[in-house]
Amino acid sequence: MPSKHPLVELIAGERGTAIFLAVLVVVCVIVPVLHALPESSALHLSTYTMTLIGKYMTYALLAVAVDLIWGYCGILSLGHAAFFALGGYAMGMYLMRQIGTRGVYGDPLLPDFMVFLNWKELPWFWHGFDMFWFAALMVIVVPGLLALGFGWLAFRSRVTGVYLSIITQALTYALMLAFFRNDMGLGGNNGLTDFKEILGAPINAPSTRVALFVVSAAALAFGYLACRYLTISRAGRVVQAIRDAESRARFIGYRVERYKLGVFVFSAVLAGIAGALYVPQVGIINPSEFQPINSIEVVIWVAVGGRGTLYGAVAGAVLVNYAKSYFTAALPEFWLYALGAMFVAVTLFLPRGVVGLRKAAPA
Amino acid sequence: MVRHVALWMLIVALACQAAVAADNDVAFSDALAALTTTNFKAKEQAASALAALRHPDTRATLQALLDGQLYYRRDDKQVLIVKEEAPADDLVRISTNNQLRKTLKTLIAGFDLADSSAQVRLAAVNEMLRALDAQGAAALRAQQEKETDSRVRNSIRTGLAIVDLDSEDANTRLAAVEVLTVSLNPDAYNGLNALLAKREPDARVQAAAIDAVKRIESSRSFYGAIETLFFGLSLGSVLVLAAIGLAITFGVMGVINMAHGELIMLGAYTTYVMQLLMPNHIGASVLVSIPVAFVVAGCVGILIERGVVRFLYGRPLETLLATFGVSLVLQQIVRDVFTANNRPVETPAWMSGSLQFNEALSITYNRLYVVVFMLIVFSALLLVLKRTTLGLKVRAVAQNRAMARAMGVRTQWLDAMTFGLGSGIAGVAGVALSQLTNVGPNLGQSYIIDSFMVVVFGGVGNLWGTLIGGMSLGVVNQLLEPYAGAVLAKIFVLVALILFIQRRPRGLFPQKGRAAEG
Amino acid sequence: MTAKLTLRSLAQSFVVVALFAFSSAHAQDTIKVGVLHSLSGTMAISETTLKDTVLMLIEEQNRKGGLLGKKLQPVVVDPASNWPLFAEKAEQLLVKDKVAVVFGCWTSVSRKSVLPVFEKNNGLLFYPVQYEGEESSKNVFYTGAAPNQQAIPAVDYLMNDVGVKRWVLAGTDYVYPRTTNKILEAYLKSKGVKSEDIMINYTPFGHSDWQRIVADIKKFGSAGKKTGVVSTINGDANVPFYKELGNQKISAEDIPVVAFSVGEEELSGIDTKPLVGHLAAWNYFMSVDAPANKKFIGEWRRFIKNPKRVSNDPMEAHVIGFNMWVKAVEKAKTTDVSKVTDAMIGIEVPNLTGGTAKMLPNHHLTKPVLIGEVRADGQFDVVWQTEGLVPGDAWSDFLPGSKDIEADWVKLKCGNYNLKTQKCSGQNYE
Amino acid sequence: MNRMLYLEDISVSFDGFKALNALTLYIDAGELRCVIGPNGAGKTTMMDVITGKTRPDAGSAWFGQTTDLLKLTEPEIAEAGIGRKFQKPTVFEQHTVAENLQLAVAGNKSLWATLFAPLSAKQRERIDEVLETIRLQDRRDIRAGALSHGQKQWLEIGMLLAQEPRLLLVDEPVAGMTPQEVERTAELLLSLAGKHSVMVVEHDMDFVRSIANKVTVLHEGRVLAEGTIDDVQADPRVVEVYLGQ
Repeated sequence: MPSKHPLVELIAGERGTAIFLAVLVVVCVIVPVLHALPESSALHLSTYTMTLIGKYMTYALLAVAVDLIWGYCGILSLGHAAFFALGGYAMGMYLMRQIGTRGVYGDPLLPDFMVFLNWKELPWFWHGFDMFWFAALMVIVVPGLLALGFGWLAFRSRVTGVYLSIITQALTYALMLAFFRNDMGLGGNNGLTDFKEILGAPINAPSTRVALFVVSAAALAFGYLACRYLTISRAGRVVQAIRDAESRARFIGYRVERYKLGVFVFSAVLAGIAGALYVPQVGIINPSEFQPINSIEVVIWVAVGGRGTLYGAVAGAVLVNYAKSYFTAALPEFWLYALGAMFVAVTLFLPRGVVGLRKAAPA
Repeated sequence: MVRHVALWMLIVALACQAAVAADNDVAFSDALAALTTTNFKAKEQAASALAALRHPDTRATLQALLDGQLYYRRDDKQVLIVKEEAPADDLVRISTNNQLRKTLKTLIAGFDLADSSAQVRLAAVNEMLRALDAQGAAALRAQQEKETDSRVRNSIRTGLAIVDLDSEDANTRLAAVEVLTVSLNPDAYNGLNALLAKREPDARVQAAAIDAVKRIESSRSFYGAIETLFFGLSLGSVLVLAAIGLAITFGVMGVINMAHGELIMLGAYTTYVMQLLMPNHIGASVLVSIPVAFVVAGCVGILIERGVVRFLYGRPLETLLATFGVSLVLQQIVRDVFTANNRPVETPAWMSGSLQFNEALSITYNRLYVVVFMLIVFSALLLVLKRTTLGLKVRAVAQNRAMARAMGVRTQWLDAMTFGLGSGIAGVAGVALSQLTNVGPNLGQSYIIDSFMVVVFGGVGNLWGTLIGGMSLGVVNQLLEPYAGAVLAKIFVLVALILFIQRRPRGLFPQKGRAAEG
Repeated sequence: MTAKLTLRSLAQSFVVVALFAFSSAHAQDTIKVGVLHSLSGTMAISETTLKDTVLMLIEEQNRKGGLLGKKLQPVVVDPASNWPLFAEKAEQLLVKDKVAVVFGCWTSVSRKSVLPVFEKNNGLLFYPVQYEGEESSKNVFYTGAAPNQQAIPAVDYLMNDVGVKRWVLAGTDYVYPRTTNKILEAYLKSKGVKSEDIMINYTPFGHSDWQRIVADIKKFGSAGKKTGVVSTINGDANVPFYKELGNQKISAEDIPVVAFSVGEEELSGIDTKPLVGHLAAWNYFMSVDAPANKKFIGEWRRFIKNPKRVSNDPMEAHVIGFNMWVKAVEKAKTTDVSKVTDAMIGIEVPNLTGGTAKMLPNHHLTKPVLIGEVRADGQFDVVWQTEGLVPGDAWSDFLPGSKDIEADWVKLKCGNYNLKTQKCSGQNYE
Repeated sequence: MNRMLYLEDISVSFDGFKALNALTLYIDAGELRCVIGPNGAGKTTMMDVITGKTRPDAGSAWFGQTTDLLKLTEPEIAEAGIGRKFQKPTVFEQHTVAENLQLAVAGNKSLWATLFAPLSAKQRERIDEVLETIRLQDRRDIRAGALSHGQKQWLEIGMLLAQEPRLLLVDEPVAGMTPQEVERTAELLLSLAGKHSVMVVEHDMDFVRSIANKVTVLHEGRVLAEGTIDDVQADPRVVEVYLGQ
């Protein structure tokens, strides 16, 4: 292995990764092309479908983030949707500010929901979000900081296992309650919606959608490779060592807390980016994204796909979401049974997920 | 039809009596006819007119109107009292609205003042005090003279004192103020404030009134504090009830059962089903539900343990996911069987209403019972764990699995039993919750996070911790609520909890020995 | 029996799937009607009923020979109470299935979420639920009540007929109660109510511990003035709220509670004894004694195969909306959205309470406003109703932000025309 | 004389039970010390105290003249130069033998370093060396989980070596080993002494005899006797204790 050039190792060192990257590249090329075809053409791909795929990509990125923290570091976070949503809100606030005078009340500064709750001026935390670079920065900083603060407290006092899972869940639950409050100044239950422009381009225009799609794909690729690099680096081995025998790793001289914190924060940031790309494509961000069940669903994507293998996470995200949108259309009553069964079946019979089916599974 | 008590006939009969009575009857029948209007104001006047006539049948008529048993025939506007459920089509019910019902009650109370039973008289007086007008006051003064029962006399006294506050004569006012000094009746308080507002000329009255207001306020705030405390305790008991089952499955066995909330939900639905089975004994049905719910939830719990959990011992995170899946399935099953709508669970008479200590402090029965119920469940559980062999074994296994097995404890069977016990308790909690909140498919979800918080806060594997943890959370929440509002209070509590757990990962009362750590 | 229910709903969904397949072949001789209501998730409770209502209306219309000689064909999707999914499914209906019209949404947030989609693809949406107003889109017809068709008349009733002097505005913390209460607060003040006589309180969704708040209301109400509660409390939170009211001995005679979100459907899930005498304000009550209503209830119960099933206000809104759309299409002789929307204005159809609903230039309806008192059997006694019909007002006259805004799709061709600046802001459809 | 480890009046108690009772013990530089004693004598607890896993209720623990162990966390202690081998072999089963050693090998163990800096040539050499000494060269790329019990023991000792600690704490190194392996281990430990200080906890008396020049007997959390194996075995109290159990 060390013989190979690190870059080669990074991209082609593993069959799954190679396949995933190949598929991603192909999709990233084919989809816009098909979309460019005239409506009449049989092969034409509607903006709707493309946006759908784009959405799945953001989910996939979120799944990768969760897999990194759970599959490799053994920390089961039941609050990752919170970071996703925070990233989304940061982006949403930018898009809100871009509406400018085109809001229904034509107020140059205040978003509509503030006007009809007759707020007089913009809350302090809304300042700066009219600039894209600032918003983009916040997409990374806000989830990152939260993860840093939370993780620092948690890991330092060695809160582990289910305790950690439960308080991460409490965290996202608390955030949900907070964001539901209209007094938060973030649109309450309605959240942020009715966006018009992103970077001057009309948000619903097909060209913009193509751009968003490509960016999502790029982000997914970047995030994936970053995680992949981390996992095959020495740090990655340390992290997995921590997962398998935490105290041993300590006695060898590793500052376990810092490793955990580092990975946790990075994973949170990835989730935030995913959220930021998700919002302009679906056109709304609201507190229900914080629901504990969302976070748990992400975990099940990873479990279904196969934890501890990044491409498994991607596969899981796409698979489960496709199944979901199929079932909710065909027989809604059936969906929860399917989802529930998935949880049980995967944990009992498929501990290594669907990708685990293929490879010869060493214990 | 024949079985209807037709007032009209009555009235005709009465008409053959003395002439004096006769024109009274005529007036009465006119007033009756006036009731058949659709205008509620007009009806009120008609009712008052009826009452003024003091006709022997007035009370019955007013009562019937109040109970919605007064009808009139479409064709001839003949007014009848109809006691049966679904009367014939040609009958139109004389509808009432809130104001009319209120007036009726006051009018009827006017009659009841003369009643032989002191209980009825007291009720009547209090009814009249709700809206006391000049003639009502007069009636009460008259009653006060001949009233024998002390309680009745007292409440008349208070009522009249409130009226007397507006009297011309300073001495009367002073007397009134003195009477009211000890009263917690809100009207008394308002009256006194009003008195002070329109700057009382007489210095003595002024002083007395100020003093009275002070005293009332102090005692009010005192009872207010008690009230808040009780609110906290009752909320706490709900939390404890919801969490105590977890204290067993999670605390003792170290199993994360995300379906715990759904087991509570099953308990609540059991109550609903029991009420369907015995619709005429709502009170009893609730009591019966307790053991039934225990068995139902317990069995489901055992199924979960045998079917899923037992394959995952030592893998808490997987258990968490699997049981979460189970919870989804349980919810959907309930949706399919009972539909997604909430189910109406009736509250038995003995559980509704409130226990009135005085006019400033009353405690609602259902909350009171929940507190008591929680204590019973808790001590019962404690007994089981401390006194029975099952409990002994459970604790043994919790302390040291391998050793216990070596000592010949059938851990397999024991795990199932323990899990069943925890689940059963959850079911019992469900019965209690069905009396407080919605019985619907989402019932469980709304409690699961709180429950875990309580257990972790209290200290895993420690029942007392759960009790104290839940109670203190409840009280803190209620103390915060007036200032922060319901939502913020909850958020504060959650954040505080998160921080606390990070300070003391083992909770309030850390468990000794092998702890349920993932 | 409940088991049957599921089987049927399963069957229905199969039918829907079948129809999907079917449609592709016979697309040309059918008119597709989109149904965008949550069939799963938290909102399923309320929205499934509306889905069934639309399916029933379509069935009847087809029995009458369809529309423009074509059969109507429902396209049902499930946005699963998930707001982003609403937007996605809406786009699916408009872009992929190319439906002529969509009946759907319940919550404001779902409507807000789909709004851009409808405006971008020039779709047509009928929104059947009472809402906070402050909106008038070219592509949406609001068949539910605007605040001035529910909240304000209710307050008038309490003020004039009941003599309420002190007001509690209690609501769940989301946009509808917030806006409604803002409007009511302004309205009450304009009527000379002092701010110390108004108590405003917000609680989260599904709030269950009401002891403190109810106790506060009781205290607030014991100040010697007649007190009334205007409740915009949503769905699940209502049961524990009314239970607590009952237990703390707050009777409707002392402190009446008038609710805007509690209808027959909701009451069917509540033990109504503690509620008796409390009020609700709607534009329709199942108990209204009108031939049209009798007929509708009969058909509804036959369709849903449940002789006890109740009807409610949003259902009536869909009935009105559907009939209006049918009329408009017949008038325009096409289902082309722009033509139909033009034809819609001024269309009149009978409502179920014996009156007539007229579509106004601001895409809102004229409605009667009824106040009902809850009966022990879960139905309402109508105790008051407006003389004549109240025209829906998209932009409240009591909010500073929207005082000067006017919606008129005939003269102004704008949903939010600012009379001061003479500008039509927002809603740009390029 | 230069001492390596100072334990003075260390007391630890769990729920009332005194695991260590004013234990005082010194280790010299380059010494190989065996610690014996019946179960519950406090051997493992002592190691926990030294490595920072358990904080004593009283007493002081110094490593060299300057480092106060009670102020440091496990990783810091490890960095300071104390390595530990557990009673039950704990290697990273999912990793290969080589990776296990790479994890252990001395060097900068901060997140940044491991993330971006590759192993230095020196470290690679060191790893090969260790593989040599523990005779697992041919196994370098198989998963540690697949090793035999004895091999795991060695791998763990190997990791200890790779760490290049000044003081090695070795808990029951030969438990479950074949005689040859035992012999081999004895050689290994002996070869270590001198360069490093070594503290071995062991039950197997023969093994102790084969390596130790100085033995400490723990009993009920305190030092019962100290000296050469023969003195100790002659000591009546020790006999009493061992016969007693």
